[in-house]
Amino acid sequence: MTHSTANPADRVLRVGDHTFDSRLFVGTGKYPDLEVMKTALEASGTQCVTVAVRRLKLGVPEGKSLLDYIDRQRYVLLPNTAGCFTADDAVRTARLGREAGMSDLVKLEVLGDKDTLLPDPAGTLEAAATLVGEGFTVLCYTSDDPVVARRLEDLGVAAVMPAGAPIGSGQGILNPNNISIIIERATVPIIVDAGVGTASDVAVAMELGADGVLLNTGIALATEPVRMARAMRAACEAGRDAFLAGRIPKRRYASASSPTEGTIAFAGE
Amino acid sequence: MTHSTANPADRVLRVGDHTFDSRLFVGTGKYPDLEVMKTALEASGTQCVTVAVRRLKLGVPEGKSLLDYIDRQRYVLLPNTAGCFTADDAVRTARLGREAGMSDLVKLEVLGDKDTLLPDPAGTLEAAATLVGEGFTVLCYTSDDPVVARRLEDLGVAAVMPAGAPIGSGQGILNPNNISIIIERATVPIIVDAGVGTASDVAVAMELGADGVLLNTGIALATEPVRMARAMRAACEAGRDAFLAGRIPKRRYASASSPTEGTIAFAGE
Amino acid sequence: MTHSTANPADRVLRVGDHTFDSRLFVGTGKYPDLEVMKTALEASGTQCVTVAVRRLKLGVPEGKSLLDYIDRQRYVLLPNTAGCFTADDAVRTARLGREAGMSDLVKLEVLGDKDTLLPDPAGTLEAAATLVGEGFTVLCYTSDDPVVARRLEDLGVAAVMPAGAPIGSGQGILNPNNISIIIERATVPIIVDAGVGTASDVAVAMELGADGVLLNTGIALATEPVRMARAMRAACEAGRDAFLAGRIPKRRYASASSPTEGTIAFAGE
Amino acid sequence: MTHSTANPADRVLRVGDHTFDSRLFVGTGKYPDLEVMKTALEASGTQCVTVAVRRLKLGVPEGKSLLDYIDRQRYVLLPNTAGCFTADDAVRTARLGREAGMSDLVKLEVLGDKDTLLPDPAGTLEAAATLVGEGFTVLCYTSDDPVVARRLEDLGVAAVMPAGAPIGSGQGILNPNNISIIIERATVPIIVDAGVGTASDVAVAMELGADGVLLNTGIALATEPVRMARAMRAACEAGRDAFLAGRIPKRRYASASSPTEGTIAFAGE
Amino acid sequence: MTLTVNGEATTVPTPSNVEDLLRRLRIDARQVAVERNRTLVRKTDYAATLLVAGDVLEIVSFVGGG
Amino acid sequence: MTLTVNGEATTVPTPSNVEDLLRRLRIDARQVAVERNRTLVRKTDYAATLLVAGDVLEIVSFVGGG
Amino acid sequence: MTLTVNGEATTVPTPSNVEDLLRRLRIDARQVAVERNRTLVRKTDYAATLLVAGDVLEIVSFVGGG
Amino acid sequence: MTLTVNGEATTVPTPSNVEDLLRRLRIDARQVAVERNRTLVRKTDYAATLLVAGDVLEIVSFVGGG
Repeated sequence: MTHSTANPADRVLRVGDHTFDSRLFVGTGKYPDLEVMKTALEASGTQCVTVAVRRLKLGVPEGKSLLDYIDRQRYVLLPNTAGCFTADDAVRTARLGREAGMSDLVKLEVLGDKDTLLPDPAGTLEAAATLVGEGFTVLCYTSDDPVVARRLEDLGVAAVMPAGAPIGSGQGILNPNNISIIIERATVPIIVDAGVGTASDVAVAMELGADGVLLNTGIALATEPVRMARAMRAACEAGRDAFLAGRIPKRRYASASSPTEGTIAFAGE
Repeated sequence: MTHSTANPADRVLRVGDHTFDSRLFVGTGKYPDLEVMKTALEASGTQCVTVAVRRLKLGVPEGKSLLDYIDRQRYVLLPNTAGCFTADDAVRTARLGREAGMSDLVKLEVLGDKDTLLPDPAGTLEAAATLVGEGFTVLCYTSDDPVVARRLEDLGVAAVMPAGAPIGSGQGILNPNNISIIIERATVPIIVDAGVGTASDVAVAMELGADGVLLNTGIALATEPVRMARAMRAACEAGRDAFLAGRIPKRRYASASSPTEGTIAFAGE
Repeated sequence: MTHSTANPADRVLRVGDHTFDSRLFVGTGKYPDLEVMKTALEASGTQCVTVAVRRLKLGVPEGKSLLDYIDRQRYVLLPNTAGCFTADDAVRTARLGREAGMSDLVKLEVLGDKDTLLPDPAGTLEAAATLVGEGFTVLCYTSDDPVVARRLEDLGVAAVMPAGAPIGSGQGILNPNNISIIIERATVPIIVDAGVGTASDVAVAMELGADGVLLNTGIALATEPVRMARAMRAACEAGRDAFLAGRIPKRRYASASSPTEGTIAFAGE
Repeated sequence: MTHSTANPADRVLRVGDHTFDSRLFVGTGKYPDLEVMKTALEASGTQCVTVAVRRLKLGVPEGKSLLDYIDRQRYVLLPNTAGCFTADDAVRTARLGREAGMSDLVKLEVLGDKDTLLPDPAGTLEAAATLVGEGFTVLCYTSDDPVVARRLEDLGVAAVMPAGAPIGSGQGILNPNNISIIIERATVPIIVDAGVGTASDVAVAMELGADGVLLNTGIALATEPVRMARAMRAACEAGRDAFLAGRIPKRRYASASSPTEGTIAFAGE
Repeated sequence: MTLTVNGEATTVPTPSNVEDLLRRLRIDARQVAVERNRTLVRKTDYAATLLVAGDVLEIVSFVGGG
Repeated sequence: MTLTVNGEATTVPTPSNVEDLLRRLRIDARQVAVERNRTLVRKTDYAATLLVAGDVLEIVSFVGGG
Repeated sequence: MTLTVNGEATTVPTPSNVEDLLRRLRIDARQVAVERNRTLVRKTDYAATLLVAGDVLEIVSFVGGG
Repeated sequence: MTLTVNGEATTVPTPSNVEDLLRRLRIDARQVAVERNRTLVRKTDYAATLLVAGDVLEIVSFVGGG
């Protein structure tokens, strides 16, 4: 049995013109080395990997570079604007990323400050408007604020990516109420981005009805990144399936799983 | 890639003389029909299924019975003592189950009352002592009380099965602190039993370090039991892998996943 | 012993030019009737009450109005801009409120949509800048986003009022991590506004270090509003005292409160 | 306004033949010194204090002792059996406590092990039966297991005291579902004992409907014990009042507290 | 002349100022605030503020709110 | 003679053993277990276990449970 | 004769009763309780309770606890 | 002439275009992107884009990020 036949009824995820069978988006930062990253990406089953845009180091003889470890037949590149704190910087970085990657996808981040790395709403909205206007397929990192999420959808982003918790914090989904409000009102895919610490965090996000999850540190800095990548893949499939399967309601008291009738005659009966 | 090669480093789970590759234990009650149950059990990947012991209905022409839907080459039978409220009733039921199933395994339940279906500690300890003495391999349902768990281990049970929440309640792991204290001090496998509502509950239990999870209602009463069975399987593997992989610590503030140096010159620089 | 002498070491709360002994801010909407409101306000101990600005009903003989039930020697009026969805509407409403109440205080709300009543960050920032420029003492309702909170402080608001949960939802503090990040970085008072359902929610907010709590529905729609008002008052004092008193750290295992030595000789010793 | 008139409708708490206006029970261990303890007990408003029974140190000239700091006109003594790990040891200790204190009250603890200090159910039940038979008014420490709670009630204890979390752990109420099931089915007062770390924990316990809370370490080891004692008192009153006042239900979305009609004409209207 | 007051067409004599309008509507000026054509009218300017046909007036007071 | 089988009065010829009872009730012995007067009867003892008037028999099999 | 008092060997004259023992140890009887060989001695029985060589006594009082 | 490339002063012959610059710096043009004075230079425009003294160039590539 393979997983593709195990999930016969699920539809592919569409983001702009791209379609994905895997709903996991994985970053390429912070791995012990690029070989581990390559194996972890494979284990994760992802079809889309984020990359950062940074100055080439001049005068340094070029060794192997990141892209030598990323099979572009297998993975779609998703350049990010990480490290940008203004709309203008993010737009410039996005343009460079598109030119370098020959891809229209961009993970837009306009950050508010260095302590929280949470997005700046005003800058994010401004940059999103510009990039949508320039034809980018914008996957937009944002807080878990349902109002900002809606504004971004109105601007035409291809996917809204609310933070579950601060980047790299590993705290999981801090405010499931907000995330599920965003999902319930969404007109584009919602991909939970940032904050995932372990597999159950991914499952929880998908069970809320998220269309996908993006993560990086949770895999890259785990003691065993490859095993954790496998865990994240399975958790993403588990959470998606559980969402589609329709879970039982919660009850405060018990409900027997074995028949309550037909027991043998008990002492005293 | 198959899941068995994807988990090369995990060891099998030993419970008494039995070994299991799958760490999911699945009940056979409450499915829409026995065909759905059969398919769901396959999808779950389980190798051990619980069954209840009940009076045969006399004078009713025998149609197909439960065991016609359970391939005993594939699944080990785990008769339970569900519905018993005294040690004596549970012991008698366990003996009948062993004789009917020709298996030394028993899931011991001595319940305290019908509202909570939570175990009666005194009755459970008494019945466990008797059954261990009679050579049963006792998998013992109990509350999440670490003291009772230890007493059961001292009596020689093969596995301790603390409740995450009341049977059938779907509330998940209500007290992770207690469950992890039980796990940290355990000398036998700890299998979280009861309370699982959805896939992430299974992942959470396994991430706490549980050796396995037993569930029934969460699959059987889901809108799509077969899909939920698949979800539970994946969640169990995800949680186990995440536990073994060593998750990142939680932080309150952010930690960048992309390099903080090497950005292009920003406005104002 | 009275409560005022019981808190000798606490400082008064300063918001703009105003000082308050009570850290509870209470709304005047939704009470069964104005007599109940009056008694509840007294029981709450508040010194500052919010009021809404609405069209006078023309042609209706004036009976007793809201202000007939509010002793302005005892309570500072805090007109709000509830119901406004643009910066311009909020600014106009704030100006009307100032003129009607002869108070420079305004609770600024610029809402994003009618389902969530969560604030619109862009509109809120715009209106805050305008009103600060016009000399208002702005207490600004906002989401729990630490970045927006900081932007508002930079604009010169007198207090930031992050939502614990959607207005009237009674869910308490959904994201304590965000609220405490806001508090840790604050340069003005942080007053948790919206979402409070019961007394412990107030205590939790104050224990996080909030400078105050604003609530309305939790009191007004309780079965017994006056008793709930008393509860909120006590919870506010309790949470504030607990914050100042320095709580014990959390431990996973136990630590005896009675001496572990000096017990009598036990059986077997 | 005093608190006694502020809570006109509340009834006194009856435990055996004793009645209490205050629902807080406070331990006397671990304070920086006995003067601080004395002041903290006063600030807490408690009318019942727990004490431990320990060997007198022989040959040491007697200085001031614990009882010199406890006004027995004001406080009822509640001797405990802390440190006992068998029913027999607890019974002997209880008898000594009664003789020393000339009080029929006993806080029964029969502990399971030194790491968790959680109660041993079998030993607790055995000792409770004996002490009830000897005429003690037994306030019985137990886990949060609803089945054991019911067994203790059946034996005739005067109050059941479930642990919110391990003694001294400061984790609060780890399993509110269990505590509220115990409360809903109770025929005697339920006093949450152990685990309280800060004021909101007390409020939460009372809001669940507990009849009282017993705590020690949360006050004694706070940075400022006297202030924390005041906080605990206020939180107990707050939680009790909130429970009686009937809180609003939780909603996922918002509900306006200001009128949604009657706003001024907005831009675009 | 006809004005819009709180969304409703209202006829008043010409000339009228804000003070006249309030008196005509039997409104106690102390507890209200008035806006004319989206601009606040200070209480001290009521008498001096002449109304013009087509003016849009908002007259507000405080009601319970949170 | 009359026995109680699974809570119901049941008449069987005298003498009868457990094997006879199961055959009479058309029960496939392989999938059941039998208890007589609260004591288990091993499958190997069915033929040797003579029933006595007033015996209380429980005949059980597996059903779905969790 | 030698007794064990609170775990320590203690020599007292023969005969001694519990009251004698407390006086000898300069213990105020009002705030303590006494157990002899795992059985409580009521305060009213102190004088009547003669000690025997080898007796194990526990003399306790209250200390801070939770 | 002197340019600023990735924040560092860099001297190149006059005239030079972007293609010349990359070749001189031994940079494989396929994996980079170039910005001149805060405006992107498309790969197809490298040869046609003449550099001017004082130009600020950014030459970037992809690195690991999340």
